[in-house]
Amino acid sequence: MTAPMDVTGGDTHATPEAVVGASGGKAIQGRSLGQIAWMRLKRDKVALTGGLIVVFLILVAVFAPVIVGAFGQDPTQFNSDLIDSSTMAPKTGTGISAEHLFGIEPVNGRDIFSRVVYGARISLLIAFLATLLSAAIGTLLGVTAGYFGGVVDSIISKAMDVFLAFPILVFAMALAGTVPDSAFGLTGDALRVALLVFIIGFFNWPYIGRIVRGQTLSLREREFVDAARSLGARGPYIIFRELLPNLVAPILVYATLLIPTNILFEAALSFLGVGVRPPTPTWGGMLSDAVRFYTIPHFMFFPGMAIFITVLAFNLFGDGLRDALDPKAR
Amino acid sequence: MHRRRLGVAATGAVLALAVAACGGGSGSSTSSSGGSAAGSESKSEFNAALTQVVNPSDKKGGILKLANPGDWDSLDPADTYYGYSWNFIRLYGRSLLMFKSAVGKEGNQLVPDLAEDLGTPSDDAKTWTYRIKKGIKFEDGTPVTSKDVKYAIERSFDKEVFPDGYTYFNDFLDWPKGYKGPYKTPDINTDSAIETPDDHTIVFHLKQPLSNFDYFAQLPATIPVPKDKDTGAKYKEHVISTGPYKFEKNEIGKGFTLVRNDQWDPATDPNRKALPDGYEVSTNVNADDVDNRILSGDLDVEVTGVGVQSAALGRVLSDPAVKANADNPVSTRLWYTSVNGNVPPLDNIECRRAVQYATDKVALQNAWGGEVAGGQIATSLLPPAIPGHEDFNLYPPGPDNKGDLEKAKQALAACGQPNGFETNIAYRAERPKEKAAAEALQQALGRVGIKLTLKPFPQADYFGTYAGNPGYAKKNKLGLAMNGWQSDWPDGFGFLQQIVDSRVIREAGGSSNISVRDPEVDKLIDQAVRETDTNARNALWTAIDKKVMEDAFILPNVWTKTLLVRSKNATNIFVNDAYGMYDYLGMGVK
Amino acid sequence: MSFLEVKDLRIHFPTDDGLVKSVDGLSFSLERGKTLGIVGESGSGKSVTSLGILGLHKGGRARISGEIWLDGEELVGASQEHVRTLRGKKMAMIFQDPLSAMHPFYTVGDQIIEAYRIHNDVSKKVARKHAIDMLGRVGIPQPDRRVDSYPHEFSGGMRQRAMIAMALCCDPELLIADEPTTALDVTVQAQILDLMRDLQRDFNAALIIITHDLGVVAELSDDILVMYGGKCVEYGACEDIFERPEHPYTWGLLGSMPRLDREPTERLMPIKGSPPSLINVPSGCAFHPRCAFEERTGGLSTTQVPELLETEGGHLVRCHLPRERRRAIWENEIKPNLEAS
Amino acid sequence: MGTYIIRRLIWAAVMLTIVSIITFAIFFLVPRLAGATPESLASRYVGRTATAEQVKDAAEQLGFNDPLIVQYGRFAKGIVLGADYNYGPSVEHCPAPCFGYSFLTRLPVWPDLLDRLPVTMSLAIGAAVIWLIAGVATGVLSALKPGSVFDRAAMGIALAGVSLPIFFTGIVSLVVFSYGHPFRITAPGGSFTPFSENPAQWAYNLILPWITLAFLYAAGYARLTRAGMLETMNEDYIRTARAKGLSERVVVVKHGLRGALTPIVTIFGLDFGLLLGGAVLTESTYSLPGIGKYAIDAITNQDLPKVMGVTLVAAFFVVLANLIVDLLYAVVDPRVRLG
Repeated sequence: MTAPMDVTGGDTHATPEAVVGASGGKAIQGRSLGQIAWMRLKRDKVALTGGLIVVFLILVAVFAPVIVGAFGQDPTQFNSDLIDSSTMAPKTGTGISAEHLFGIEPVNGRDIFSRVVYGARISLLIAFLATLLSAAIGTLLGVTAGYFGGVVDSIISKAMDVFLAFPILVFAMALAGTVPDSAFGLTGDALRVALLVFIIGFFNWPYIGRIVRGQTLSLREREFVDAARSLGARGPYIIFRELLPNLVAPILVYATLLIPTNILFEAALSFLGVGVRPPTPTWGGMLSDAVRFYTIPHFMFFPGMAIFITVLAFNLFGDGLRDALDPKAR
Repeated sequence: MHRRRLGVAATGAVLALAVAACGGGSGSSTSSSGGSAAGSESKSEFNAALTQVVNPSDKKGGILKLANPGDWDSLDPADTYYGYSWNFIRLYGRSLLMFKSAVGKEGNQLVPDLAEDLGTPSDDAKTWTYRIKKGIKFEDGTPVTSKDVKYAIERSFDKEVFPDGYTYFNDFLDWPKGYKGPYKTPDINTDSAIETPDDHTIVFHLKQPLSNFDYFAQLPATIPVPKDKDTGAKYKEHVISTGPYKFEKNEIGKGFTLVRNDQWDPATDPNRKALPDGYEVSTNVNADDVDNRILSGDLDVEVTGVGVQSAALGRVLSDPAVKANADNPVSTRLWYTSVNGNVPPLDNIECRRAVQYATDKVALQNAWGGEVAGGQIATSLLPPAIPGHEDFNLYPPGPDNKGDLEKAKQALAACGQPNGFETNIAYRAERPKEKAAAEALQQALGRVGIKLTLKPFPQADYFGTYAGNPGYAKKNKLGLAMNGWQSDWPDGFGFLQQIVDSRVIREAGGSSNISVRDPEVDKLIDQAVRETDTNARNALWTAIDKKVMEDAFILPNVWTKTLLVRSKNATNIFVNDAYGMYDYLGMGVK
Repeated sequence: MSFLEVKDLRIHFPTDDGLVKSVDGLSFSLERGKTLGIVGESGSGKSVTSLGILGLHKGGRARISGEIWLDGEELVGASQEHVRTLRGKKMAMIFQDPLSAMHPFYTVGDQIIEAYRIHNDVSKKVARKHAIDMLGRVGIPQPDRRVDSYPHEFSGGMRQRAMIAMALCCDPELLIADEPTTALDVTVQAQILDLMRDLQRDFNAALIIITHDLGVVAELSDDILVMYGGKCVEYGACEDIFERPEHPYTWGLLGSMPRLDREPTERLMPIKGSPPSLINVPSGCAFHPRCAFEERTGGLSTTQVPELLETEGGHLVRCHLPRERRRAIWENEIKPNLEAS
Repeated sequence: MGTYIIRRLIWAAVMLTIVSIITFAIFFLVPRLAGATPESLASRYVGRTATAEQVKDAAEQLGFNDPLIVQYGRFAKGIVLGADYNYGPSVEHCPAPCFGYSFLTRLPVWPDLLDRLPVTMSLAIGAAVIWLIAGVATGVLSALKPGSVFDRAAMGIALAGVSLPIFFTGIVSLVVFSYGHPFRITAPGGSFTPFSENPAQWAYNLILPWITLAFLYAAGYARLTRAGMLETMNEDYIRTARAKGLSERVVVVKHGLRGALTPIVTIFGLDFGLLLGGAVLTESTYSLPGIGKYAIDAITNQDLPKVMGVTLVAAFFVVLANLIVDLLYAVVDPRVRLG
């Protein structure tokens, strides 16, 4: 399901030597890595499906107001009339109707569909930005460590060790829970998003950092870098012109695979009550509300499935991308 | 049997029933005490335990199983400040006076426990004397003397060691200057506050007249503590019992077990039946699981008495057979929203009134859990069960109870904010219902242009650092703050003093009153405290209630109602109004 | 019947791109105590053949047909399980790169002991002693100490000796050596070849040596089989192949073999082009696109697949060129160049 | 080897010190940034009802007026040497390692942590056994027949496994298998029976969290194992093993899996170390009184001593796991040299 079974990698038995050399040799000539990757990706139906879902979700997030507007339900609008005032459950059990596609929340009768749609915004926004931050810090420090080596490398590597030793979730919770409500000129959702992006991104950079460092170390020993160096190229030139272009593929792959992790991370923080502040809808926050109402299962079903599908889609796509860009990588 | 009980509880029952009816429950006094031989086989009905003893029995033996979804705040009598804990503490501790173990309103009655009788006040009500019964012993056989009671109150003075408790004794007794409790200032003579002329007499000296000191004398801090066994903050690990049960095993954070205390002499104690052979209490148990286990008969009592969780609500209410085994009492707890007059534009009374008018009480009630598990919509402060309560509504919320937007807009115009204003609402992050209530207010006030921003704060620091800290609240524009208060005992003083007296507000934070600042109210309180005539005193509490509502410093949300499910295995189940939950002293095992 | 008889062996692999005919109709036979050299470029099918004999394609995706008779037993149709019991015991294999062919995480001793104990019901102790013996026999100094070393702690030559010890530990009657010296230093190569010759004599086993290096087989082989594109193109006794080769491909191999006895100024005569695709096998003679004498067949080689025909006593050649012309080309055009010194 | 371990241990100690300094600084600074004063911090220790004077005394006594470095020094000293605490009637010595006293329960943190550790360990060990067996077995089987129906199904489930938030699966599992069912598969949390007391009850209480947690992790291990096996099964030494006449089972397990073990061991060590530091979400979902739940409670109550204790214990396990993984490397792969 995940990896396209390519001819050589998938064979458990001795493979005739000829196959690779003879059939593949000509085909590869004259194609850029991107073209090859795209060719491989096109063949990987599963990854493509994941990619399409990702695109769909991004569109949903971007056009959330339009989508929700079309159905006429504001995500924070109460519908107390639809709630049974003694059991707090929707009067019809779920409240699912043409107006409320996913039903309504117990207690206040808010429309679950529009909350799930709006939840995609927070979820994706934070996951993307946090990933970007991780990738930026990770690349910068990873390349620095890998390229300069020596003391620089050992300091950065040890820093990564320290970061990885932190119980991140505990720490993130503690930080997100104690930061005041206005800081750095930001308030409200903007501050919370910035804070979560910072926390998630900041604690995750060593994952990318390690990979970039490793790749840099091996690239540094390669001939073309030696060639550039022997031609008198300086550090920055080598880093930006020789190393970074070759690091794009692994960074892209691991950044893509970090996104679902970050989505789960954000969901967990929201679930634990330290995410973006209510009433702004988040999937994790909805789940945490829904826990108290487990006897009204549609309430937890929709946000739960939203998280699941989103994370799965990113994982599928990221896996496909990895296989396409670097079939040998695990 | 039922009839006799009902006769005794008659006065209380009327009020309790009225309350139940308000909540929309099908409360009914018609008990089918028909032909069935064993009383315990009588047909159960919804709300039956509000007015009668369900499954009455005198059978001894069995173990009662209780669970607490959270941690017990403390088992130390000096350091526990939860109603359920005061209900439960009577099993292992005897205070000077106690609330009677009886159904409904009768449970509000103070009866002597350690003391031979209620307190004897001096003429100016500044000195109160109690005589202590002879023959009462600690679990190790040592006789209890007045000195043990005095020591217990002295140690409760030290708030660094016992931070969770109340400060009534600290505030009202005439302590010598510089006194810091027996640990830090062991040599200071405290006779100016408490005298023990002999082993069986204890005399309290107050700084000011106090007409209802007997309520102080029922506080757990008067439960005697033997000085040589006191381990300070660690005493909660093994409290020395004076009641019918003592600790066998106590693992803080997990639970404890009580077994019979053979040094307890029933002859000295007309109040306790002591039916079970022991109690098994587990703490930190998943709340939903507690509900399910009570419903399945696996567990007897959810000890905190907060009622079933939202998830089980539907199950209990929709199944008539289950509902017939449930009770829906109103407690003396008010959930409310503090409206901080220090935060502009709420310094203008018209703006505060606009908040009152614009509130959607139905949405609020839903947020707190609805008309059964949430509460009864409150229009004033004093809960119906507390003397002095009067039905009045200064801000009629329209015919559908969803707010009077016209009046709200008029008030806004009068305030000079015709288009509304922006402010923040604080709530405790860990409390989903406070969050829901804050969201409901946000929605409701938004209709008239009052824009609220939600500000969750950790509950541990809610009063000390954030919402309850006047400086912080003002600086961060916490115009509204979710709050709640349960009466320490069922009278106006116990309910109102801590939440409307502006003199309890501390600039360092920590007080429950975070919005009411009205010198007139303070004056009325002083008057009420001195008033020895009960009716006149209650009238004063009513006046205070009205004044605060006029000031619109408090937006009452609901008076809490809880949906309690009776244990399948327990006998003598009834709700004691003093605690607003099942009385743990009476309960036995089938 | 010979000890080993391979008849019309075909090993084909279906792939996404088409059917790969790695071995396509190969036949040969071998007696105990004799050595067969199989020579060819990468991808000619020689390694596939050896793995096929050992039955290592069974259970995979390979389609195998034909017959392999070992000591009177047919292996192609035999059960996988039965062939497994013969592997290591009756027939054993020495692989090209002993570093990758030995498990890096187990000691050399353990790997020999494991091989021995599958086929011999002996205690670990006995097996260990045997392993030390074997290591000693293949010329590893201090075998009782080295038995506990890991492969990466050995030098290349020592590793190959250990590999040989592992292959020989169960006294196999058929030994297949797949490029046994390719990964080794030249000086070590000779030692290993000597060792194998000696051991073959001691064990009286049938030996198949697979190599791309004619020099290796020249020293050891009784018979030589030249493979190209999955087919045998020439087969004969060692001296036939070296003295009277008749296939243009064999000529090419001989021409591209560096020899010490040649003038340093003289150039090698490499074969042009690269090995054929086994999926889209060139029509006619698979070698024709690379053959310098292709036009001399009058276009036959581009259209018809040549038969493998006997030219004289046991010497088989697969070529469209008439025999006389082949002899003439060898004598007049090739041989003088090779022996120009 | 000996010097290597000593060097690593020293580094581990340094790392823990750094972690503790950062943690302490953050928890020292963040509340102050949020507007807390020494008094408001002290008020947590003395309760809401204390007078201003009492609060001030407490702040002084607890040293909240001291600079950060002094406070940290006191904390660090407590861990190394122990500290004295005033219980009221008596001053008691809190022996090293003393992480201070919770202001909420007024009990020392260290015994609490020791008390919670068996829960987290039981959870982690049980789940690890399940996920290792299930994940590795699935990965191996998938790798043997790549592209087969089994492989595709297994990898699909595996990907679903890593994509499901545990707080969602946890609740669903409780609703489906536990809450209010007559035959509950497990006690839905809050209850933990030590293994030594009653192994059957121990397992019964933990089976659902084990499976949920294992499902999450097994997925990753299946994918990891599959990838590793695909690679090793193409190695020359696998061909050698087959050529020796080894049965396929021995070839796969003894030679193939053994060769693919290194990354599994690495990841396992780190996962397990992280898990011992508190399976925060799992424990909170199932109300298991382990380190993770303790952490959440501590943070909820802003109980700094507890937070410090939890963070350090968690970091300790990660550091320890790192060290063990590196030592294991040498055991798993004899080519690796420590130094």
